[in-house]
Amino acid sequence: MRDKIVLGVIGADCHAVGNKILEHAFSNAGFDVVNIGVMSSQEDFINAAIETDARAILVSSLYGHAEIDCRGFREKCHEAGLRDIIMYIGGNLVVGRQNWTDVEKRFKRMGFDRVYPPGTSPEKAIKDLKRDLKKLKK
Amino acid sequence: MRDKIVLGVIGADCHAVGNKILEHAFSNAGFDVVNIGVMSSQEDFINAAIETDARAILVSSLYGHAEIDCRGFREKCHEAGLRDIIMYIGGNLVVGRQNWTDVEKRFKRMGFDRVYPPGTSPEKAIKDLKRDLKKLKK
Amino acid sequence: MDLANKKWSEERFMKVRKEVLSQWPTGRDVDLGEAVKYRIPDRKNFCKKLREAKRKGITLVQPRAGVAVVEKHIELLKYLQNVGEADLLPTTIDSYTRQNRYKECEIGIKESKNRNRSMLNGFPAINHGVRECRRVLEAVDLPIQARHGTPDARLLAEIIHAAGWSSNEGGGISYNIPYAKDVSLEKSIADWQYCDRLVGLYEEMGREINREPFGPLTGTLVPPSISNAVAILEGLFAAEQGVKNITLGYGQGGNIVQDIAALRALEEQAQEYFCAFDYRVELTTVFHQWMGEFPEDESRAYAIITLGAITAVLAGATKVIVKTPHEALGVPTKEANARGIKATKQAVNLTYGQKLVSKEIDTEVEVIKAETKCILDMVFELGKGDPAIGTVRTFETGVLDIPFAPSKYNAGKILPMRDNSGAVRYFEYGNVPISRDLKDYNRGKLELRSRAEKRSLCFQMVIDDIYAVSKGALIGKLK
Amino acid sequence: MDLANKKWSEERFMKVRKEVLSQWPTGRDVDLGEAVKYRIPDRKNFCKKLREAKRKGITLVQPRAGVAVVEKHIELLKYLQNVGEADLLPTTIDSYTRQNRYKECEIGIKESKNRNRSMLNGFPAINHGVRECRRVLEAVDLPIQARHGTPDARLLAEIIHAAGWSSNEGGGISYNIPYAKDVSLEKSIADWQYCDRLVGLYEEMGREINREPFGPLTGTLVPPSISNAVAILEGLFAAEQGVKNITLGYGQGGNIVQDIAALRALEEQAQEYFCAFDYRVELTTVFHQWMGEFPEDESRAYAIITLGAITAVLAGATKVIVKTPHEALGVPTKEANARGIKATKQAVNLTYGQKLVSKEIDTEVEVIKAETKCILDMVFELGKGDPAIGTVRTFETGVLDIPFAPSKYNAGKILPMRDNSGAVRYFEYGNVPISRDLKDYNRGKLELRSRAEKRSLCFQMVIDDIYAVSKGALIGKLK
Ligand code: B12
Ligand code: B12
Repeated sequence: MRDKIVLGVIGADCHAVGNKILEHAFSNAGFDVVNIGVMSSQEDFINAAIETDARAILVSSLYGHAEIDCRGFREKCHEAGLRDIIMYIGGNLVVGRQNWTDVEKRFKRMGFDRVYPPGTSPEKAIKDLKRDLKKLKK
Repeated sequence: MRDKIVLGVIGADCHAVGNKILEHAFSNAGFDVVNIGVMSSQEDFINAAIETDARAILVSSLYGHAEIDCRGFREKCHEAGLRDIIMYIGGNLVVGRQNWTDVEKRFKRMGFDRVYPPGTSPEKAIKDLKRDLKKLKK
Repeated sequence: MDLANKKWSEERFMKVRKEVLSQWPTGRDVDLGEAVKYRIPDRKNFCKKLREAKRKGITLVQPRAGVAVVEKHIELLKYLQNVGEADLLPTTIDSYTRQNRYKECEIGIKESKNRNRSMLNGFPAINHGVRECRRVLEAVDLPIQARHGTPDARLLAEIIHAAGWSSNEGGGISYNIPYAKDVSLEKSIADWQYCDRLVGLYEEMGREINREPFGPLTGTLVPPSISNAVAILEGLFAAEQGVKNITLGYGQGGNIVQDIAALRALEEQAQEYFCAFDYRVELTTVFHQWMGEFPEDESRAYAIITLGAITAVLAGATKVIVKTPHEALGVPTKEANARGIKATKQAVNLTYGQKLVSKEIDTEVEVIKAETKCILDMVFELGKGDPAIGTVRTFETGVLDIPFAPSKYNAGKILPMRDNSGAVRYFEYGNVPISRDLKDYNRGKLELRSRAEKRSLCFQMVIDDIYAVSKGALIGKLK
Repeated sequence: MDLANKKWSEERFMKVRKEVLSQWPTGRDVDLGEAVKYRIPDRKNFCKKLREAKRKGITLVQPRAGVAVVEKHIELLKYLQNVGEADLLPTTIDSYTRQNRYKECEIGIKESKNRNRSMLNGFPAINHGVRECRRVLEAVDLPIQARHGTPDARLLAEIIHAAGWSSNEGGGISYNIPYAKDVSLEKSIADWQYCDRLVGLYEEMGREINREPFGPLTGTLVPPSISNAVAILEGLFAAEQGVKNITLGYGQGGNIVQDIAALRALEEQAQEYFCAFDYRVELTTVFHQWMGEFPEDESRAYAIITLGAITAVLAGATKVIVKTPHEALGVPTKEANARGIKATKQAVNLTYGQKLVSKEIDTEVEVIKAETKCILDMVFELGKGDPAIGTVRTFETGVLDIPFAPSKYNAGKILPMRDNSGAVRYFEYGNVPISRDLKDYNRGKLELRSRAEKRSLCFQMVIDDIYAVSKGALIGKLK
């Protein structure tokens, strides 16, 4: 059975190109991708994950507002009963160019399992996700 | 009477364009320019200055070897009897991009009265020279 | 449908206006009478600057820039003006404002002040209000334009124009389909009619304001005839509402011949349509440096920026919008922004006065115009002569279709692809009504690439093309 | 005059060779027999790389670089290869070596080691000798070319070729008139015949070596027909001595149309002369990014670098020589050098496959060829059919005249000037025998500028043009 994942771009963010490519790449790699598209709220992600019983949520944020948009996201997942769902985030997460280790730390502290810098290739995340899912299943 | 100055490019340096423009500019500004051209040795400068009874020596060095080429120049002038001749140098004095205050210090220590960074306009040096000559005459 | 490409009556405008100005408290401070009297010096007048540039054959240079806090924004604009030597100033509006989410802007402003760095990706003009926007204009010496991506920009337009900003970017199609997910075109076109009518009113009262539809759309492999068709439609919408000074734009594709041709085709063909409808408008053009993905390496970014600047001049653009060496990574610092402007200015001045005349360019002009006409003919047909109604219907049917756009009102069936010289061609047409012979032309060009790369045309090539520039080439070739 | 464009006899060569190899102790280590046997892998063979690039229509990217100490030089070249992604490597030789002042090189090397920074503006290959030069080649993965400016480069050629460096830049005119003050052309042409004959010998013994006359001359407003005439002459000199693989070059002027035309004219016309003399040579071309004064601002430098890269590709050059963002200030750091390469590579890859065909270019090609022919006809006339003798006589009479050159063997009477589109034209001809109709063409172009600027043509405009690029424009216009 193919693992389900929810994919989307959070907040008021309209960047659609990466999202379309990620859908294509993860589908090709054997995942069952539920793509909620751009401009999705935390609730949109959570509802889709619950409805489809997804194993992971992949959040994109390109436009720089991820810090505001993701606040309390992990907590809301918990509340909704998504206890050990894997959460990744990638894109251009903050406004401007900032020290990457700081940014990563900030988002890990928010509850993301993996945080990807600008320009990450889908292949990298696919590999990571397969590994993380395997671990989880053990 | 027009003040005589000796102009030239020191060492094995062949950069001729700036030299031609400096000649034009200083002549236009009322100086009597003795241009010994590119690839001139310390001796060439000194002989020209003695022969023409010049008030100032204007050295160009573009190619980066000025530190080696100008070693002992002021001392040689002294020995030749050119005791209070004004000495300026300008161009791309050292190899590469270096801290300008260091470079200036180094060349002042070598006995140059004024040291000019890359891209100095002839007008600036003309003003300086007129002022320095006036001081000297007093 | 209520929509029509018809100048709004004063009554309708004023009725809607009341509602608009009450959308956020700062709307109360907008006073049209006072605003018209507010004197704007010539040097801060967008229309005057553009007019002079066009007369002299100069290409003006304009950056993008905006931060959350007014003081910082003023500092930024002054830097771009004084150090960057920009010819025109922008104010990029943040993404919450674009979605009319002013409460989130409040949070963004507050946190930006607390953390002393901008938490917003632009300047929240509505939250700051007329007075503060005016303070920005008074602090600088150049005209200011609002640049954003707002489907409903009515309040924004009210505030910035009242503040004396003499240009507004956007349009009912170009600021919806690439920028929104579920705003209907009926709504966005009507809302932009409002923005245009507002400008028309100002014009009637003696204040010149420039309007600029957003040319590049998704910035990603858009075939020139698609963006030109949209630009011409938005030009018509604006003109109908009384806009007199219009700048139409195009985003660099990368093939020099096609880019020059696209901008020339746009200017000529738009003028033809304006004439046909008897609109008297002053038309200028804007060329956007590469709007797709950038490489992270700054030296490489400079090369793209410069190619864009050079092409802009060769295409005869009235202005060029500048990218920065930080593009791939995030909103640029003011220093990086100034560096982009400087490289652009140097390139513009190096190529000033240079012209390229070539049969290849002429051919591309003809092709682009013919393709554009295929699309526009269908717009008028489906709209029964009304381009606004036609626009809605063509998007519904996928006759107009913008590649990679997020809107659910966009069919998303067409696929573009680069040919072997990097020109953007149609690979899949969806329902875009390109004629047989033009399809053959497109196909022929793509076949050359297929043969050169020894692979048959496929979706992977489209993906390769999307990544290509950021990976260091124009065309996503197999190595 | 002893000089003639005639292949040297083995006897003459060997006699001179003995003397050459004794000019400096490292000369003793040169062993032709051993050198020919020394195996150079294909990837380090200049000729092979150029051949492949020409076949594929690719423009290769080559930097300039050289420092005093071997270890540092290796580090530098590896950096340009690995980080910069250069396609071909250089070794720029220092100015003392260029003047055969090897003792001063010794001082420079010693002090460079002591101070841990290069006191020399290049790599003193002769002082380092064959073994060390070979160590450099073995440390890298690309071909190495010596780039210098040496009127008498005989010992240098012996050492670098023995070390396996498969290309040498220079020529009897181009490495004398712009680079020296009082070296006669008789001597420098003869000395370069030696260098060429050495390459011819290697070719005969089965080792391919590329030769590249230095196209840009003084790098300052050189009319294309002057540099093309010199390039063709040096090509003929080289071919006569048995050189088989020749790269002719041209330095960017800044006007895109003229630059494309100049390189095309050069390649076509050189080929015509080679055919006329029945020389079988493999001809490639090199385009030099702007060789005149640069602005200090790095962003502006990037714009110039990129314009050069783009023009090189549009002109179809086999390789492009790269400037760096540090150009105005001093010999670049390895990082700045790599940045110049990267910008160039991005630009080259963006324009790869793009072509410009235009009547304007064709016209300029015709003009440049016709002007070049005026000059070369006179060279052959004065040389009674011998281009070497003709060269000496034409320089004596100012028929060949290189603007701003330092040599006393150069008349220095001509003055170039930019026309209103930035193309470099003749303003004063001196004795350069351009025909009446071509003079009218030049004059007509300059008159347009005169009218546009409302000033009559004058020397101040030449000065303004010299400064223009570094001040941010192509043409030294009045503001
Ligand atoms: C094209 C583009 C646009 C187009 C988008 C069209 C569309 N609807 O898609 C337009 C012109 C409309 C646009 C608008 C804006 N943009 Co924009 N845009 C870009 C640009 C140039 C390329 C984005 C792109 O398509 N890349 C190609 C795809 C394939 O790559 P990607 O999106 O990065 O996604 C890949 C990876 O990042 C990764 N990835 C992404 N998400 C995730 C998630 C996970 C879990 C993983 C593992 C991987 C991953 O995989 C993807 C596939 O390879 C970037 C700069 C750049 N990157 O060069 C700016 C950029 C993203 N935009 C930016 C901004 C600010 C905006 C605007 C706010 C306004 C503006 N300044 O112009 C508006 C946004 C309005 C809004 N409401 O969202 C900024 C963001 C700044 C920041 N974070 O500091 C950028 C970085 C430009 C900049 N330097 O200022 N933009
Ligand atoms: C054109 C040029 C050449 C031409 C010169 C033709 C000729 N014969 O004149 C050619 C191609 C032949 C050449 C050769 C070389 N060059 Co060169 N060249 C340049 C370049 C691009 C412009 C120089 C120029 O003509 N400027 C225009 C004139 C008007 O300006 P200027 O010379 O700077 O002079 C003005 C001011 O500096 C000032 N000034 C100058 N002297 C003085 C003195 C006083 C007292 C005052 C007040 C003012 C003043 O007033 C002048 C008039 O405005 C510069 C880089 C740059 N500046 O952009 C490199 C540059 C000078 N060259 C350089 C080098 C290293 C060389 C070479 C050794 C080899 C090489 N790497 O290619 C050889 C030199 C061989 C030799 N034996 O000398 C380096 C020097 C590096 C350093 N100092 O660290 C530079 C800086 C390039 C670089 N960044 O590597 N070069």
